[in-house]
Parts: sequence; structure tokens; C-alpha cells
Amino acid sequence: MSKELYTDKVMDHFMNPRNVGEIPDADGVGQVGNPVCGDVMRIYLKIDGGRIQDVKFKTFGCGAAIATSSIITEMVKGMTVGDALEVSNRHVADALGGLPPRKMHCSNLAADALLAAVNDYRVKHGLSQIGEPAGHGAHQHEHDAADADDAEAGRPPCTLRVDGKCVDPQAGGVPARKARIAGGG
Amino acid sequence: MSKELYTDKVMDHFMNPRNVGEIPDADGVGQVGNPVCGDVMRIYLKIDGGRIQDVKFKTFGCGAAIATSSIITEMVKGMTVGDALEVSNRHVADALGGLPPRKMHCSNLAADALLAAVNDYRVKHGLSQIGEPAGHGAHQHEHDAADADDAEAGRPPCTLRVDGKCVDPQAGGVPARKARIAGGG
Amino acid sequence: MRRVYLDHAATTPVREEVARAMLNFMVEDFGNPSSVHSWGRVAHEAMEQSRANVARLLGCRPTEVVFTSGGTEGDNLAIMGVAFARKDSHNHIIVSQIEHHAVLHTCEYLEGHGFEVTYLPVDGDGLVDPDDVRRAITPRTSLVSVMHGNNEVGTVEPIAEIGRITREAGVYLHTDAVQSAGKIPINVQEMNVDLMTVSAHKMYGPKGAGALYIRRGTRLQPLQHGGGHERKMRAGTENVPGIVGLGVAAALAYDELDEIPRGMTVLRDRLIAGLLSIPRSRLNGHPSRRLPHNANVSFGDIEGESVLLALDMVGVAASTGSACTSSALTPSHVLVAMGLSHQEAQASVRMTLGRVTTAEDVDYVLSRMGPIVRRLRAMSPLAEGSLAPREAETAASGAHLQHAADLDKPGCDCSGDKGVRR
Amino acid sequence: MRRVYLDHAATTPVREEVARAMLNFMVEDFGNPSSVHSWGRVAHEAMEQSRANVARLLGCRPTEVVFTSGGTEGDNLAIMGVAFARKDSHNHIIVSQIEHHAVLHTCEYLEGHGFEVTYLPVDGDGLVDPDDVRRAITPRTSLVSVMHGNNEVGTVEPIAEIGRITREAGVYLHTDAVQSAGKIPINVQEMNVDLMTVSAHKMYGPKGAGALYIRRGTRLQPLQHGGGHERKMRAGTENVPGIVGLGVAAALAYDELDEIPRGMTVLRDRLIAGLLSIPRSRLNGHPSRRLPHNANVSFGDIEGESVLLALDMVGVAASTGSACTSSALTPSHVLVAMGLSHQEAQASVRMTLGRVTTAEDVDYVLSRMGPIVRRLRAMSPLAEGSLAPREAETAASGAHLQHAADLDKPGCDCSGDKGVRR
Ligand SMILES: Cc1ncc(COP(=O)(O)O)c(C=O)c1O
Ligand SMILES: Cc1ncc(COP(=O)(O)O)c(C=O)c1O
Ligand code: FES
Ligand code: FES
Repeated sequence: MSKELYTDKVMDHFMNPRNVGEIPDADGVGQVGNPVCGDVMRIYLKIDGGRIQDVKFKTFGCGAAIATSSIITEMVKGMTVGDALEVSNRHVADALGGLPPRKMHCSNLAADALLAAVNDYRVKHGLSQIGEPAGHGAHQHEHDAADADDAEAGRPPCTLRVDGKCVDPQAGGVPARKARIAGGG
Repeated sequence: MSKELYTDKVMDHFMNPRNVGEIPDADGVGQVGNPVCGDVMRIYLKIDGGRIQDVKFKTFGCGAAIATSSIITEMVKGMTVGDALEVSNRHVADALGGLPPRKMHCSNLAADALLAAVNDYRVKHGLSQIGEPAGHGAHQHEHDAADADDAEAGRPPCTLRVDGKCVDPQAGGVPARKARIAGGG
Repeated sequence: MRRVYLDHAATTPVREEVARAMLNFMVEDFGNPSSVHSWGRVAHEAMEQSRANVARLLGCRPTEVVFTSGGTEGDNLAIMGVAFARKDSHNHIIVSQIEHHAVLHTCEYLEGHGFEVTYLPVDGDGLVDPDDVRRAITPRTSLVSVMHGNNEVGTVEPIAEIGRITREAGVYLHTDAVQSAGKIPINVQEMNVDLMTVSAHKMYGPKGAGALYIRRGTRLQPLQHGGGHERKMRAGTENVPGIVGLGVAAALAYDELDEIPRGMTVLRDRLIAGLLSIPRSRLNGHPSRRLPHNANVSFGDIEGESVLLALDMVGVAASTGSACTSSALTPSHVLVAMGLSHQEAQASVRMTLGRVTTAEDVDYVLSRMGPIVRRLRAMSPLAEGSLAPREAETAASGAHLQHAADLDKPGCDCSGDKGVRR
Repeated sequence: MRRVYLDHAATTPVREEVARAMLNFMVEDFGNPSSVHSWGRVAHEAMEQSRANVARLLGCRPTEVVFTSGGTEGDNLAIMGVAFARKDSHNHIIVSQIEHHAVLHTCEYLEGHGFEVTYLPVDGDGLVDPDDVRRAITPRTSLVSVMHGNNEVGTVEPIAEIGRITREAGVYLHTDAVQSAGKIPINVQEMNVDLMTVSAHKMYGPKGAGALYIRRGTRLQPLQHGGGHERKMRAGTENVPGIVGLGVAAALAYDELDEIPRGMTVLRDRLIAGLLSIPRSRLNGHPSRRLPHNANVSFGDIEGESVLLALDMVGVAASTGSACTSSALTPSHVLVAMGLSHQEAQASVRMTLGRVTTAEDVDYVLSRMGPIVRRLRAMSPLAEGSLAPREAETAASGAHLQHAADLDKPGCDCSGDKGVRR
């Protein structure tokens, strides 16, 4: 796959997204804004016996955001809540046959929304909130291959980064403007 | 005539120059280097009764230099010395059907060489040397039409000049390098 | 599948007549115009013929036209050229907030090099108020730059009026006419401008060629050094085929300026009316002071890239904002300056018509647009009737805010994440 | 009349294959590579294919190739880009005296902006001594720039050796490979360079396109601001047809690198031998370390433009020095640096062969050259046997010296007086 192109699988999930919609009596609802671009995703969970019985989503976002939203709902349906939180943005991207490097950040939306929905469920059940989902911190720093070299050379301004800057919140790479949009989303 | 092109008359005088050669027993010989480009012209005069009986030239220079050398010899042959000195570089250019603005400076070579030859003749005859030939000062400042505007605007660096600089010695426009080459010519 | 290209503001196809002329100067009359031999002379003459054609389109003298590699270089040369040439006495520049990035990022660069820049606001239709220009001018102002026709929303600015103000104040005026050239009349005299940028590939000429009008007597520092080409304003072997293409395109545009745009306006209005018949849509840009080929509409609650992608699946080419910002993460700076919310801005779709666009093309696009908007709205968490999330649920994104302070000022996001080719 | 083009160092015809590919991306696949729709994707893919082709020719990674508008821009971007990016810690640049004006005039510009430039001498054959590079490097040196093949005299410089020195010293090395690319093997790894400039129109590609190799990790400040094209190193809508043309030209050049230059060297040597059989002639440039297409000969006592004009009258295209300096008044800075007197330099004629040059072409030129030289010598006041003028007779020109001090430093004289089209 050319690194600039969406796979057929992405386009399939974009054109025919699975599990779009709402669950009126959801056990957990999570909505997040993507700190990079301001796009928004909401996830509804129906949880029974620690297992995700049903899941639906709504997404305001790019093609990759819609496709990752769609596929993550397919992936976690039927999983235990614990296993679902192990699903990282990288897993989601892999399941789609890969995402262009510049769209890797879009896959965070799905993992973050899932976490938010689970936390909503946990709060309702008197449990403590959980931090970052598994793999989030480790995997989110999804720059393309050029970055390894950039680091060697002391991060020169001329080499390709994801959108010319680090997009990992851990690394301080999120534009305030974007984060604000997202927060207000 | 496009301002970038040599006229047919120039090309005729370049390909078939008149009066090329030397006069071994010349009454006056003048050689000058063109201060702009370093090209060199030598003129031989045979003078009798204050009249130019014969004239020959040799030129190391561009097509315009050769053509102007050729035509000035045609023009002054038979003239009185006084009349010959009235022949300006502009007259020479006009006689050739015009020169491209950028080649106007080439016509100075012919007028200057003629003056040098006349002065050589005058020194030999105990006469004082003469300064600039007629029209030299007034006419040599041969910039193209753009210059009028340049002057209005206080000589901005972006507008066309002859070779990007003033070529009139009176205006201080001669590159030292060039002048030195010419002097050493 | 029908294919409809409605992205003529991003770039246009090269016209056959233009391509044919260029081909000759690539394969046959391929000389270097600086050469003194006959190959060089032929190339040089062709270049000067083009200069005359461009001069006719702009209403200036051929000697006032400098060929460039395109609109971006023209904007850079105009702004940096004047700024650096006058920097000893003047360090202030005025531009509008809705300029193209070629202007805005050049200004940002200048801000890092001792210049002050005033970014003028626009009203809700995208218009600059000439009085704002007047008020912003100081004794240290060297240049005002306000674009003629905006590339995103199509609003046409009151350049002649601004020009009267800059003339009076003795300040240079540059206008970016990349979008307006060939579409509405332009004339540097009537518009009172000292510098004007045009680009060939926006008017059926080739990419990689453009021109900058520099009023005689205007002081500029060149950007690129080398041979003394283009009156020492632009070093480098001249792109003769590109220049010839620009010249032919300019001549054709000039000759057809009366016919084409008229029919285009009718089609554009049909397109706009159709798009506005979709619920919760709004037109961006001025309703009447508008480029004849531009329609820009925002749809509530849906996001731009997904609309483009869905349109692409049915063979329709459109963009969000400019070609450049359509691949950017940030919402259009133009729409934000016009007062749209970030989400309104993110939901804008620009469709720009061309010479060959037909009524059938427009109707085809309209027939597809409604269902696409409905489908995406059904998916949107922002659309009416969707269950609103509670405050706490947005915590995950709020958490990111704490890192925001570490950031570099974000640069141009062109070619950024949002733009992806599938 | 037979027409023989021997000015391939000035520019080359665009090959049919190249022109055909370009035509498609002008008329059919005309999209803007920044656009997200299918038109844009096709253009983008073509551009990346070209990048891969250029990378193969240069021996680098595609991500290290930035497309430019030509060799002049490449040289400017490399030199100003590094100079300004490192200016806080480094303010010294080293170049040779025989660089192209695109390098030299950029350095002059930098000298006016707080930089120091060392201009390295060359020997009589035009070779830079690597030891001179070593000695010139200081702790404040940011960049060395030495061209690969000289455009006027064809001498090929010892870049790999210079590269070993710059590597050791931790200084960037740029080489201008505009003339050598496609004619002799180039490889950025083997040559130890960090930046390399190439230009399409010198290798049967189009004018207005070129590339700069930027080794990954090299810090550069862009020249042109705007959209984030070319990894933010070069804003502006990409010249897709030009880039495609460059890519096809690069691929063809790479594939044919073994065949063409061999036959060309044989023809070149036949041309050189014929020219040197004319009395009082001398070869300029290195006899063996020389570009395969370059012949450069000086003829005593005659002047360059008049030779070119006479050659032009018999259908032959040649130049004095470079295309650029052939229209300049100043004698070639390259020949002067090599120790030629001003008049020897003024009397040089450069003939550069191309892919389609034949033995008949060479013989035709040689048959015309002798008579032309004889005719012009008969007219020259400098030729042997001519009556020498006395000292006093040069007074008229000496008088001009007094004005010399008022002068600005003369800039590039390209497109200056000497160059005239008839
Ligand atoms: C208004 C405006 N200015 C400048 C440019 C840049 O021109 P170019 O694409 O020729 O670099 C564009 C288009 O990209 C534009 O629309
Ligand atoms: C050695 C060299 N460098 C740079 C250039 C400039 O390249 P371009 O003509 O593409 O601007 C040339 C040719 O003009 C050249 O011969
Ligand atoms: S660009 Fe926002 S999620 Fe993809
Ligand atoms: S260039 Fe020297 S006389 Fe014409």
C-alpha cells in the first residue's frame, strides 16, 4: 500500500460503517475530541457480566475516523471490558490493513472514546477511573519512518513529521487550539 | 526592429566590413579600448589639406563594434577633420539602422578611436589635443526608454539599465576592471 | 461512472492550444533565451511575445512583467522583495487575515526578522474594510497586501478603493490576483496597485509558471540570485515552455473575458441554490461580490474530509477550503476570520467551476450531495436528536490540554494529517 | 543550410518520451497533488514516481529529494538554506572561484548579510585542490560548495575527496551537479555530499524543473513560504508536468549512462583535435578529467561574440563561456580564475555536444571554423604583424579610469550588453 492511500478495507468501513447509532439505555457513554484535529467520536456500550454485549458509535470526523470507529466496534463486541481496553490504536489500524502515517492519529479517537465509555460505566458503578488504554502511550507516537533519522540528527526542521510536529500528547505535541476545539466539542 | 536584434545593415557591415586594414604611413593613428567591455579599435587616418583622404580600421570586438567601425570609416572618408569630429556615436548607430539599446556603448568605440587618431595627428603637427568628440557627452548616455522612469523614481535597482549600470563615463558608470583592461589593451 | 471536476480553484487542465504551443518550445524551438545564436533568439522572441500577452491581461507595460515559477513565488517576491528593499526606513506590513498562505507564511517569516505585520479583519462576507487599511498605515508601513479574489470563499475585495488610500499614503499595494485573473477584469492602473501576482495553472496554463507585475520604479530585492535574467529580478534559466503557455493562456483569457464568466455565473448560482436547498446549510463568502466560479457552502454537523471522500466515491472532485487547506488539520483560517465557528468551518465544501462544466455536471453533483449529507449526519454525534454526552465524558480530551503549553506555534498544516489520498 | 546545435551545456531539447509524459499531466491527469480526490491522487503518485527516479539517478532515498524550479533555485536553496539555518553558530562559507553565478551571486548576497565567504582558487586546468578546502575550514564554517562538472570548461572536480575532508570536519558539502548529471555517474553516497543540485533542462528534460538532494537530517531554511509542499522545504503548487518530465529524463539518463557518453567522448575529441589544429589556439579545462560533451578553445587575438555571430551565420550554435556569460560583457570568471589573460578569456568558444550530434556535424563545424578565425584575425588590431599603437594613443581610454572609483560593485552581467540577438 502506498503510504498516502487508504486501503480498500478503510473505504469499505467508511462507506458501510458497522454499528452506527446510539444505545438509549447504554451502560456507558464516552465522547472524546481528537486533540490533533478536533474531530469527535462518541461510543455507547451495553455491558453485562463484565462483557460488552452491544456497542454503537457516532463520529464527526475524517474517513479514517469513521473507519476506525466502525472497526473498533466490531472488534470489541463480545469482549470482556478488560480485553477491550487492551485494544490499542495500533491494533485498530492493523485491522484496517494499515493507515497512512499521517492518519495514525485518527485511530486514537476510537481507543480514547472506548476508554471514556468504560470510565463512564465504572463511575456509575462506583469504580475508580482508568488512565490511558493499553498501548496508547506506547503506540500513539506514530510518526513515519523518517522520524528515527530525525532523532539521530537532533530533530531538524526540514524532515517529515506527522504534520510537521509531534502529535503525541505525552511528548507535548498537541496544538492548544486543537485541544480546545476538542474540549469544547 | 525588435530592440534585441541587429539590423540587416549591421550584419552586412559585420560580414563585409569596409576599409579593414592598416595605413603604413598614416598621419594619425588612434587606438582605444571600450571602457565598458574592454574591446579594442584602432583607426588609421590619411589627412591632406585638413581633409580625411583615407581611413582604415582594425577591431577586436563584438559584431556591433565591427559594424560601427566599418560604417564610421565610410562616413568620414572625404570629410574635413572638423566635420568628422561632429560624427557622434548616435549618428553611427543611426546609420546602421539602429543598435539594440544594450549595444549602444559599442558605438562609442568608433567615435573615441577617431578622436584618438585626430589627436595623434594634431600632436604630430604641434596642435593641442581635443577633448571629447561632439555629441559624445550628450549622446553617449544611451540607456533605453526605461531609464527616464528610473530617474523619476530615484534609480531603483530593479529596472533595466544598460547592463544594469550607467555606462556613461561622465556619470561615473564605468567599471574599474573594464577600464583597466581597456587601458592595458 | 460520471466524473465531474469541480476543483478549478485548485488547478485547471491545460488547454489544448496552450499545450500545443508549449510542446513546440520543448521539442523544436528549445533554445535558451540567453543564448546569442538563432535557437536562443527564437526562444527569446517567444518569451517577449508572452510578456506582451500577460501585460495586456494585466493592463501594464511588458517591461513591468517578471516571470516567476508560480503564484507562491510571486507573492513571496512581492512581499519579501519590498520588505527587504525598504527595511532600513520601513518595517511595517499590512495584510488581510484571509490571504493565501503564500502571503501569510511569508509575513510570519518576516515577523521573525524584525518586521511588524498587521493582519486586517474581514466582515462576515469576507470583505476587508478600506477604512481599516487607512487606520493601520503608519509612517513605517512599506506595503499593503490584500488579495483580489479569495481562493476559498470567492469574495472580491475593494482593491481600487484600497489603492486610492495607499497611493495617498505613499505606500506600495500588492494584490494576489491568482484566482481572479482570467475570471473577472483586472487592470493594474484602474486598481491602483503596484504589484500583482498571477499564476498560469489557475487559468488553463501550466503549473510552474506565473508572473509578477512590478510597477516601474518599484524597489524590490530579488529572492533568487544568479544570472541576470528577468532584469535581475529573478535569476535562473527562463522556463520558456511554461512562459509561452502562460502567454497563450493569458491571451485566451483576455479574449474570452466577456463570454465565459457570464455562463459560468449562471451555473454557479444553480449550484449554490441546489446546495442551499439542503437543510442546515449556509453560503460562505459574499453573495454578489464573488468570483464567477466559486460556490462554498457549510453543512451543519458534518466534517469536510468525509464529504470529499464520499463525493470522490461518486466521481466528484471538490475541496474544503483551498487545495492546500483541504489537506490540513486546521479549519480554514479564512472561514474562522469570517466568524464561523470551528465546526462550521470544518464542515465547508468548496466547489469551483471551469470552462467545460455543464448544467448536467451541476445536476449530477446536486443529486449526490443530499444523500451524502444525510448519511454523514446520521453518523454524527453533533447532529440534532443525538444523545448529548455528559460533561465528564469529555475528560479524556480535556486531559490533553495540559500539554498544550509546550507547543511550537503550529506552522502551515498543508499536506498535514487530514489530507490523505486513498 | 545545415544547422548544428553545439550548445547543449546551455540547454537541451526535451526528448520525445519526456514531452509525451508531460503532455498527459497537462491535459489529462492535470490534478493538484495536494487535492484529496482522484485527480489529486493521480498527480501525487506521478510526482512520487518521479522522486523515486531522481533518487535512483542520485543514489539517495526518495524522501531526500526536493523538487525545485531549476538549478538556480537549487543552488540558492542549498546555500542560503544552510547559511541561514546555521547562522547563529556559523558564518563562514567556502566555494570555488569557478562556481556558476547561481552560487557566486548567492554568496555575494550573503556577504552583504554578515557572512564571510572564502573563494578557493583553481589551477590552470580548473581543478580545486582538496588541501585548499582543508586549510580554509574554520570552526565557523557551515558549508563548502564545489561544483561537480564545470559548465564552461568541463573540468570535473574531486568531490569525493573534498567530501572526505568536510565529513571529517563536520561541515556540510554541496555540489552543483547540473552539468554532470546524466553525463557521468553521480552518487551522493560515494561523493560524500550532503546537498546536490540538478536541473532537468540540461539533461533532455524541461526548463523550470530541478531537484535538490538534501541528506536526511540536514538543517535548511526554506526560501519560499506558503503551503507545506515538499516537506515544507519548497512552498508552491508542484509543477507536476515538469516534475514528471524530470523523472522520465532522469530514468532515461540513468539507463543510458553507459552507452551515450562513450560515443560522445570520441566525437568531442575529434572536435577538440580539429579546433586545436587552428594556429594559436588552446584547450581550456582539464584534458582528461572532463565532461564528455565539452570542448572549450581560445583563439588568440579574436573576440568571442564575433565568432559566435559568424558561426550563427553558417547555422552553428555555440557559446562563449556559459550561456549566461556569453551575453555578458565581463570575460569569463572561470577562465580568469584559471589564469588566462582577459583577452584570452574573451576569445574562448565553448562547443557542447548532445545525444544526437554526429561526426558530420563535427566535421561541418570544423570546416567553417578555420575561415572564420582567419577572417576575424585579419581584422584584429591585436594580431601579429599589426602596427602597434603608441602609448599616447590609448589616452582616451585611460581618461575613463578616473571615474572608476564611483562605481558600485558590478553585479552579474548576464543579459548585459555583449549579448544581443540579431
Ligand atoms: C489566491 C492564491 N494565491 C496564491 C496561490 C499559490 O499559487 P501557486 O499554486 O501557483 O503557487 C494560490 C493557489 O494555490 C491561490 O489560490
Ligand atoms: C553548473 C550550473 N549550475 C547552475 C545552473 C543554473 O541552472 P538553471 O538554468 O536550471 O537555473 C547552470 C545552468 O544554467 C549550470 O550550468
Ligand atoms: S483527521 Fe480528525 S480523526 Fe482523522
Ligand atoms: S561589446 Fe565591446 S564593443 Fe560591443
